[in-house]
Amino acid sequence: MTYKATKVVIITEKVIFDGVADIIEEMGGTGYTVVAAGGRGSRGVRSASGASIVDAFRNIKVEVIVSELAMAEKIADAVAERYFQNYSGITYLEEVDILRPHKFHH
Amino acid sequence: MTYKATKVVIITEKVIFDGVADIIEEMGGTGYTVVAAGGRGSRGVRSASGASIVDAFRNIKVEVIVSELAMAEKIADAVAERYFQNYSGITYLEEVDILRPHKFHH
Amino acid sequence: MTYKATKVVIITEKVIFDGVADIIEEMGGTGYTVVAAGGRGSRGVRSASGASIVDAFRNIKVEVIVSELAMAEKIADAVAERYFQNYSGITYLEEVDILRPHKFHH
Amino acid sequence: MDLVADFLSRLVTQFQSPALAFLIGGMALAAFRSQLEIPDAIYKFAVFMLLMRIGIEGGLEIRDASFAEMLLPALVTIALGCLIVLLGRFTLAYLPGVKMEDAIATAGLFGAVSASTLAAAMVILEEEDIFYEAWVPALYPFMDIPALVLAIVLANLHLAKQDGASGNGPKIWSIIKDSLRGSALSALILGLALGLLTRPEQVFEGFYDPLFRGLLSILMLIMGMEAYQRLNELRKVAHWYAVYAFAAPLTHGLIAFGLGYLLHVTTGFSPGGVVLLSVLAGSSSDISGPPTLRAAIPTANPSSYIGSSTSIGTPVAIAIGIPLYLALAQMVF
Amino acid sequence: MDLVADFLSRLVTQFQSPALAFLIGGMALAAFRSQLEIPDAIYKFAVFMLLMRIGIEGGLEIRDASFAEMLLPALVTIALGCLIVLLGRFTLAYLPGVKMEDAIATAGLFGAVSASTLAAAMVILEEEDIFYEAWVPALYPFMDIPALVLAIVLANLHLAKQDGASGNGPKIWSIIKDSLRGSALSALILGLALGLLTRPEQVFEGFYDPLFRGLLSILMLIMGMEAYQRLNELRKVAHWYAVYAFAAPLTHGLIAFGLGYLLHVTTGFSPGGVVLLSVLAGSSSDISGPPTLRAAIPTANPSSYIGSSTSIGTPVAIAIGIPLYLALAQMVF
Amino acid sequence: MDLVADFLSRLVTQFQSPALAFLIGGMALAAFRSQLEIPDAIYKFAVFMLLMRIGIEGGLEIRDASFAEMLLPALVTIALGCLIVLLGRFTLAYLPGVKMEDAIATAGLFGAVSASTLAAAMVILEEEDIFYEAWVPALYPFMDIPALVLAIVLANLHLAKQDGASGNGPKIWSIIKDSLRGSALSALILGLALGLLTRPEQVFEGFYDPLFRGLLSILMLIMGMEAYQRLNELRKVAHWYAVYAFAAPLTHGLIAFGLGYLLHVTTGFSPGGVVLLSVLAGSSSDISGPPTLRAAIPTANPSSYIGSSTSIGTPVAIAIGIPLYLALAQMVF
Ligand SMILES: Nc1ncnc2c1ncn2[C@@H]1O[C@H](COP(=O)(O)O)[C@@H](O)[C@H]1O
Ligand SMILES: Nc1ncnc2c1ncn2[C@@H]1O[C@H](COP(=O)(O)O)[C@@H](O)[C@H]1O
Ligand SMILES: Nc1ncnc2c1ncn2[C@@H]1O[C@H](COP(=O)(O)O)[C@@H](O)[C@H]1O
Ligand code: NA
Ligand code: NA
Ligand code: NA
Repeated sequence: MTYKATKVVIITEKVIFDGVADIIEEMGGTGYTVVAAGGRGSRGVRSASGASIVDAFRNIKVEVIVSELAMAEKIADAVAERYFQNYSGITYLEEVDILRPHKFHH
Repeated sequence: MTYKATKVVIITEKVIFDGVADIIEEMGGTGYTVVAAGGRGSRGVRSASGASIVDAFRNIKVEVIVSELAMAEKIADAVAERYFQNYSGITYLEEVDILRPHKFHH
Repeated sequence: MTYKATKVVIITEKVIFDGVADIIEEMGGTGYTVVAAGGRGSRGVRSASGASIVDAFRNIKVEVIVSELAMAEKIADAVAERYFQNYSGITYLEEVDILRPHKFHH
Repeated sequence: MDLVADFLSRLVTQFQSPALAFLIGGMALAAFRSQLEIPDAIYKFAVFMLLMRIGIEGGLEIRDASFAEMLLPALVTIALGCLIVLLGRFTLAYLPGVKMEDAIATAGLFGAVSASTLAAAMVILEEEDIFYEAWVPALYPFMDIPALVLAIVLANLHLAKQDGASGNGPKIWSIIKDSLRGSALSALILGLALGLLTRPEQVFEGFYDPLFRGLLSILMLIMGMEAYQRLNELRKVAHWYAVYAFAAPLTHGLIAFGLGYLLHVTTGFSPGGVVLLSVLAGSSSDISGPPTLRAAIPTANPSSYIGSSTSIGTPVAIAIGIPLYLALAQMVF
Repeated sequence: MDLVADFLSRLVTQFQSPALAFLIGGMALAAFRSQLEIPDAIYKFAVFMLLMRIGIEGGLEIRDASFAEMLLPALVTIALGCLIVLLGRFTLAYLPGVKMEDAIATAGLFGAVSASTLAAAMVILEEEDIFYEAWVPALYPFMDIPALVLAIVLANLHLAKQDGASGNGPKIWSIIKDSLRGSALSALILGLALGLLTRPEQVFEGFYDPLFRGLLSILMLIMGMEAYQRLNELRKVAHWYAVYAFAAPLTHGLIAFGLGYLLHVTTGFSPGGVVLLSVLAGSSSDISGPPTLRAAIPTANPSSYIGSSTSIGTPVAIAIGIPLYLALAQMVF
Repeated sequence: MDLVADFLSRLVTQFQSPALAFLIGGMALAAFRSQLEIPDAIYKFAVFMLLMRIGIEGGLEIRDASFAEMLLPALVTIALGCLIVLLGRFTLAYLPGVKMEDAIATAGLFGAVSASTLAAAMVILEEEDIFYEAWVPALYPFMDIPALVLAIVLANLHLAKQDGASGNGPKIWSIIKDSLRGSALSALILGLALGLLTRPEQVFEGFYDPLFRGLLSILMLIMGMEAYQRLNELRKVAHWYAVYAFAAPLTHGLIAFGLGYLLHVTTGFSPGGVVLLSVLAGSSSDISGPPTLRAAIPTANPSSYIGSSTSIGTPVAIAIGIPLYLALAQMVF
């Protein structure tokens, strides 16, 4: 038996990670997972390896699973609004099936 | 031409990786992909960088693509049942479209 | 308000990353995200950590968000065709919801 | 009261010694929420280098030592590892709010050994020109393995009894193998074997030995940062863990001092050796102990044992334990 | 024309000096698109070691120095940090195609200090046997923090005015705290504290000091690779950045030289100290400056300030600045 | 039978020499499934340091050597690289179960050079006080590049013929550029350039040289672990690879010894130089060879060439090859 939930994915600069985590918490997310990433977008290449003098500019990919679509959209919107004018980043949603819905409620 | 398949995602402590890989194999998964991750959940923050004396407690994110939903659920259930009472972790499923279905059969 | 888009996922050997990035660009992708990965598939285990003399053989996971399914399929097919006879790798598609569609057009 | 005065004056000097100073420096950085990060690769490499240095020197020395001379100390070391676990099993475990498995795992960790605490003591002994048999640090696994094995066995016995199941019991040999395979013991034993069987003198003197102190200072810094950061894990568990974590290192060290003293009287075990034996007993494992326990006693809460050991146990073992045993040695020898 | 001749001959020798040679080697590798990669962990560790080395030696020295002796140089250093930012604010910012915030951030970065440039100068002074007060490198934060703080304050004032909002202004104390928490200043201050309060002589002489030159050579290599790779970021912004990035290090260095000369005349500040003060002023931050500015002036375009500093500022500060101040010192002292 | 006795006695001593001891230690750890891990950053850094050390010393030496003196040995080295590939192409490729591309790629890897094998031989020669021209190790690229280029060209010719297509042939210059851009040759050439054109003596003597032996010991450990772990890749391919991997290093080394002996007689090439030339020929590439081949001969199965080289080729080249050439040198010179 599985339940529908939504995964919010945020790919952005490492330097604003704390702010993103705060937004997730404020909006009611129960947790998140983060991995180191590199990438290319409208604002140039960001490598994921090798010594870089400005490591803090590398990307992270944050994933948050929430049980309600509305909360997912709120998180994605809040991050985009607060940061994406000045920092590079993208955000999108995916539908997922969870097994233990209580883990994603407060 | 694409075919529907299911991706099982397991985010859990690095220390039980071998056990998770065994379950995947037993249940018939043809392969998996694993990335290093950090995160926050009901059991506290796990950082993904910097020297940590207990590196083995960091997270991994394992993804398994299987062609049948039933096998996906079996893998997710088996991992949750064997480990998630004592180890922190979550698991969820996603629908994906694959191009070469034979890769995910035995 | 969200819009449907497609995520192409390519998991393959690090050594062909540049070629994969070229294909993405040629086919019209506006960006990509890449993370380091390990895994097991039909061609054996690839570890994601520890000193390995042949680091270049480790995996990467590349994700590309495109607004049109057709382009997604073209990217996946092109990578598979050019590389997957000789290099190990898999590719699949996922449906995602994006918030700012203009980011994924040229 | 000479002992107290001597201990206090040592304590003051000790706070200026690099080992402790870096430990405190690390705590201060973490308390101030500094973003300084020692990369994980450097941490792992430093641990490897320390254990290789201890192992190679031990191996070189054992070559010349008579095994007979080492036999009794080794037996005492094994006994100490077991005794510490049993002590914890029959004290900590009965305190209010403490779960049996958590107590056993914690005692196992305090029975096991910390390579960096040991290295810090070695450096201090060398600074003070106090002789010790160079094979003493190589007694490490003789305390580490029995303590971890006994803790895991006891925890499993307890769980089996609780479940009412007879169980097939934990496989002792497989626990020992897992311990030996851990990165810490592997490096130590590799070093021992190289020292014992090959001629690594040049690479030892030109590389492993000269980098020892420096890498130790970096490890101490990391231990300090970890100690502070894990303090709040300790807040999540019963207060008794803090009490145990403070008292246990000193108690264990003093017991070991007593036994070491007997060895001294009977076999001529050196005073420096007695101090190191006390340090082995007083230290608690920080590298390979935690993952071994996490895998083998999954129901035990890691916050309890890692919090106790890293946040309080190790700082106490270094900052109070080492000067205490030195002062004692000064007095009794 | 003695100065010119001396400077040119120094310039030639300098190109053979390891610091500059590795810098140029790094640029050549990047230009040739070499796949050589120095792992990030090694880079971070090398930076940590450099700053610890500078800090510990500074701390050991301050212990013996009179604070009075350091007071005036410290004040001059603070003044220099602020002056550099104001200079940039009132020149660069008014050039065509330059946005005010970008200009202020760039000036902030050039006011701040580069540990590797400083270390390169220290090595060269030691090679040439030129004395300097060992606490001079420890003036680092006295220039770094004021420059960054002032730049952030000015940028916020500008933005507040632009928005028409009164704003509640940037919190100066929190900017200072963030600076101090950054990995570079944390390591420097940790080293200072250890040198000042403890006895780290042995670990300093056996580890931090002997590895200094070697790790510096590796940092220089990395700086060279980065300088080349970031050149094309500079192409994305107004040409004036390139002009500023070339002229600013030398202008700042010469102003500092003048002030240092006054200190020499009035307080007996050593010629070597004057050179290092010029190097501090002429260098631009490469480690902790950029992320601090990125977080605190989010609207500023990082390509402008990182491109200017890394691609042109640092190479000029090392390759032209250092021999220039040395030649000057030779002439006037 | 002096040779045999000498070789055997050397073999025994060799097993106690640090280089081989660490190699075997690594194998033992992997066989015992130890969890010891040397971080990738340390591995990359150690390789970089080794190649810089070889390069800088080579460069410093070439400065004083006459190019004329080096010309003939360099030509012989190039010839050896090509000869080894051709040998493999016309023996291994015709064995049952062996695919042509796999054979060519394997021969290419055995023609190319292993920095760690070379470094191990250098350390042993220094230990035995055997002189060699310091530019000999810098012959590395003269064997490495021709071997890889020739292998890639031959493989492409073969594939083009198979496809019936005329093809436009592989671009030799682009293969050479890719080789030079690889991390190994980049570091070596950077070192050479620095040694040749600048004054890196101090940083060489204070950093690159003293860390050489120690880092080599760590590389040997890693090579040992890899050798064992990749043995099962070798099980997936034809048995003939194992035969080739065992016989090829010694055959290549002995051919090189012969040619080196001729150089000795005609140009006075030193006996130590002859030994190193044999080691260059006998070694097989472990760092930059594999990815170069993987990219340039995609249809070749990496299990065949990496398995052969890492699991058998390198251990044989170090454990049997080096003492064999030393014993030979003892006999004939
Ligand atoms: N089309 C895309 N597909 C996947 N990832 C993307 C895409 N566009 C941007 N990204 C990621 O988002 C980061 C920031 O993008 P940008 O703000 O466009 O520079 C990039 O560095 C990539 O990691
Ligand atoms: N809501 C969530 N969204 C994404 N990842 C999560 C979430 N909750 C938990 N996780 C991940 O799962 C790990 C274990 O969670 P837990 O067992 O709740 O401590 C965390 O460290 C996160 O990496
Ligand atoms: N069923 C699967 N699920 C997830 N990842 C897979 C799967 N099969 C293969 N992979 C990934 O794709 C890589 C190459 O697969 P292969 O070409 O089958 O060796 C593996 O190393 C894995 O990272
Ligand atoms: Na103990
Ligand atoms: Na400056
Ligand atoms: Na060769």
